[in-house]
Amino acid sequence: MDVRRERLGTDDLRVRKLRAQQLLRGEIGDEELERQVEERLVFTTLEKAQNWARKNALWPLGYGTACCAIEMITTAAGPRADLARFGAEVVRASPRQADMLILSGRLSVKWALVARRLYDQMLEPKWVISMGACASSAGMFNNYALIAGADKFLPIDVYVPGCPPRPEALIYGVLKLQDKIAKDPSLGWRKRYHAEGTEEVAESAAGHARRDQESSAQNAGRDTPRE
Amino acid sequence: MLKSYVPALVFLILGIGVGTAFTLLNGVLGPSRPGPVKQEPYECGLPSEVRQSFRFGISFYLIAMLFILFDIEVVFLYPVALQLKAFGVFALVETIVFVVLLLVAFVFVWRRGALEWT
Amino acid sequence: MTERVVHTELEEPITGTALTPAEEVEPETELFTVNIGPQHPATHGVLRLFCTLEGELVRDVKPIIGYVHTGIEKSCEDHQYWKAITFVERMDYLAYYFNALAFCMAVERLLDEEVPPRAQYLRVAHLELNRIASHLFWLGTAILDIGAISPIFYALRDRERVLDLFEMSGGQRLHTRYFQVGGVIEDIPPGWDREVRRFSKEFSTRIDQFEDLLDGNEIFLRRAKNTGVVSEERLLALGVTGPLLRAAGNPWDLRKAMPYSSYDHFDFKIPVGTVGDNYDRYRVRLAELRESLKIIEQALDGMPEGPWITPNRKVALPPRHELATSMEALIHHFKLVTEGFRVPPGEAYAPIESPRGELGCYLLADGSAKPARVHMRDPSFVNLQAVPDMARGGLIADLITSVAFLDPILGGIDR
Amino acid sequence: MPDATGLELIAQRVSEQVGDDAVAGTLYYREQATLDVAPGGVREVLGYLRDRDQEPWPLLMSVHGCDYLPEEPRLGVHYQLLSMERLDRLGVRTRVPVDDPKLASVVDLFPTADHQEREIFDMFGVVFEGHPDLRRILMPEDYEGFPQRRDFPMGGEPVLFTFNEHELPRWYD
Repeated sequence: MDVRRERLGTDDLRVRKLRAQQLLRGEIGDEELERQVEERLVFTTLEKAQNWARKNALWPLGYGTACCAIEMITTAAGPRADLARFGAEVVRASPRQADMLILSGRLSVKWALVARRLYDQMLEPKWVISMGACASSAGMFNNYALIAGADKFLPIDVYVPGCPPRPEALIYGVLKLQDKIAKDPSLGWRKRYHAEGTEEVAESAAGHARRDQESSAQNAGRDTPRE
Repeated sequence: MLKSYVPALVFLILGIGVGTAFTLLNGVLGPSRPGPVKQEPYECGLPSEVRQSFRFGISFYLIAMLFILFDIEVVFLYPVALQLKAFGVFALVETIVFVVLLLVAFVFVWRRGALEWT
Repeated sequence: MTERVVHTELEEPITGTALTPAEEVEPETELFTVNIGPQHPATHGVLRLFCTLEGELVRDVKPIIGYVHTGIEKSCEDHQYWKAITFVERMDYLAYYFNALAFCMAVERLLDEEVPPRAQYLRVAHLELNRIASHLFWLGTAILDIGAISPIFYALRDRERVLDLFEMSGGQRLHTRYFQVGGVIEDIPPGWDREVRRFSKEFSTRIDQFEDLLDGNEIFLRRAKNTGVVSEERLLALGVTGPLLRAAGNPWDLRKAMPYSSYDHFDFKIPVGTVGDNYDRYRVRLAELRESLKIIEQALDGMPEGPWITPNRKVALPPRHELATSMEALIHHFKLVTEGFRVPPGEAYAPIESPRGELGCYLLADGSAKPARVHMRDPSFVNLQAVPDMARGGLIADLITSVAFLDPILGGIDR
Repeated sequence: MPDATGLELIAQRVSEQVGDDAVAGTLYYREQATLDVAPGGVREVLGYLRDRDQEPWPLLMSVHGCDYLPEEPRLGVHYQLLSMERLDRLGVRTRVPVDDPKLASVVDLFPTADHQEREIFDMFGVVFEGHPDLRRILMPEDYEGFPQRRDFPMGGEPVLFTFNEHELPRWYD
């Protein structure tokens, strides 16, 4: 996959205003005309429009176990760093109405079943942000009581480091998730390094072989074909 | 004669159209991955033992009926309120009678204690 | 059918919670058991209330906890003393300074270490700021449970200012690890007390705004007044301490009763309620905000000069610049950093007054550099036993209000 | 804090009233008074201290469990008593062997001990007879073993670094 880097042709304002007048008066040639029209019109497909709508209306589940939940609430309802600017401030209490699960807090042995059940009962399409060191790995509590990392039983899309992460870090995580939802080409490296969300391991015995074949087949987005 | 009903017809069609669009669009666009757990009732993250054959208390039913009763009353007041100038004093008197009648019902219900909860 | 999941607990109802079957008790409606369960917006964390309801009336509540048990006390046994402070701070994650202080006081008592006066004043200032931040977060979420959404925005706005002060002195918003055994890690930056004075001047008007916002609201008064009333004797028998006990009329506050960390130098009053209902708990906490402001200002005015940590090099790290010159400082530094200080064997119990009640750290030392046992008497863990008394016989809405005004922190409960 | 002599007086009164074998010793360390009591007599001693003693201790603030691993009997249970009038605290300590960790529950004397005794049962395996509802409180109901005993392994996973990456299974599997 070769990566071409070229500017998007964004000349400054005056040039574009001049081009617009020429376009209307029909003074510019066909090649230039072609580029102007392409720049003006937004060509999109249904999938791009759908992803654009989904990424700007992420409804997080009102989920919070420990200290990261305090920072998440400060991010969602706080004055300074505010998820409302990115469309994610509608915190829904029931998984039926939420499509983003921010795993804010520790995943204890007793809690893992409940967390997995919440994830299963969320409606499609759904995404998971593992917020904080305790959710991503057991953090500093590497002992009998915690499950070391939510990706042992949940497919995770974005990991936010920190203990607890600052509100700005959580917002950056949400932005990264939005890029991922929009299948932003800049996230192509995830496919090259097989770093997409840890997919559901297929129940079949030949897990290993099947997983490699399955992970290369699916695209960078979330629609992993699970049986 | 039919022409004066066209706005109402358009309104009706649009309403039904938008309603069905939203319900069906969801099924078409959203990826659907049915799972066994997804069908079970959600009870705060735990397997729930909610039995369908559960007998609700009578007070729930009473409150629901009273609400519908007085809600419909408000629905009837609304068009009258909009066109009160056009209908003139006659409509005003008529609505006052209508409200008083329902007020009697309200006082009866209140005194019988149907509104208290325990 | 996939093979049986190990945790059978979740399939059948939990043993011991098998309540009298509906047939025996013949109320006019069937008893309905529901989980106001671990994932619920009104349980302030992962608390599960196993409720037996008769229509809207709560017949019995059984709090079930343990969903965020992180074995912090076991992890503390695996780390050196001053590394365990980081673990201890994450128990009650709204009052992290208090956890750190309880642990440090227990260690200092075993070491028989004397904390310099400036460190004590610094600790008091940070403790009271943390009490304000904790009460503000409670105010926001408790009133959110009753149904008013705007107070949480105002409360979090003021809480952000307090977190800025923590960030200025401790470097981080939460879990600042600012308290060290023997004092505090670093002196406060020069502009800190000016910032705190500016905050306290502004904040005293904010408290009046909160009161106007809530005391005139009929719905709030109706929901909070004489709901969740528990008598003072029952509270004392249940070991409840903190704002709940003071709301019932008993002025027991460890800062006044058994002063520690130079709290006796400050004069402040202890707000006490009369009836002991949810409204009194709200009034007591709001008055405590004002008292904390007074303490902070007195602490800043009377801040003595001098070392901010104990000069005893066996316990406290020597300042950096000394490492370049003196050999002893290098040896002390090396010994502390690699192996940590050894505490003579013994036991200590250091109780302090946290925003939720008496927070005591029981420490067992076996002479090595790692604590043999750290156990926290967490106020929410003990106060939670009062929930069945508050809720029995009331409506579900009153149960939710009572749990909200109890201010449980599940990190502290499950440790 | 009852000073050393006060503690001795308490111990003497308790041994007179409750019985000589009840008091196993007193400890006064860093101005904290602790009364050692034999496991069998805990309930009587606490009942006596609460009701019949001339200086009553009406409140039980907290119950702590701990594990003195090298020493026998291993499991220790501490009761922190508080008297608000005299602004005084007293610790009552008992030592219970691991093979039959039996203690009489004090829930009817002090209702606050309900959850705290359940936590000690959950974490150390000390069985409190007479407790209304002795179940695990923090760990899952069907968890085997008592995690906070000192011989229980710390658990958790080996932390992954570059030097031990190869011994561990392929983490990105």
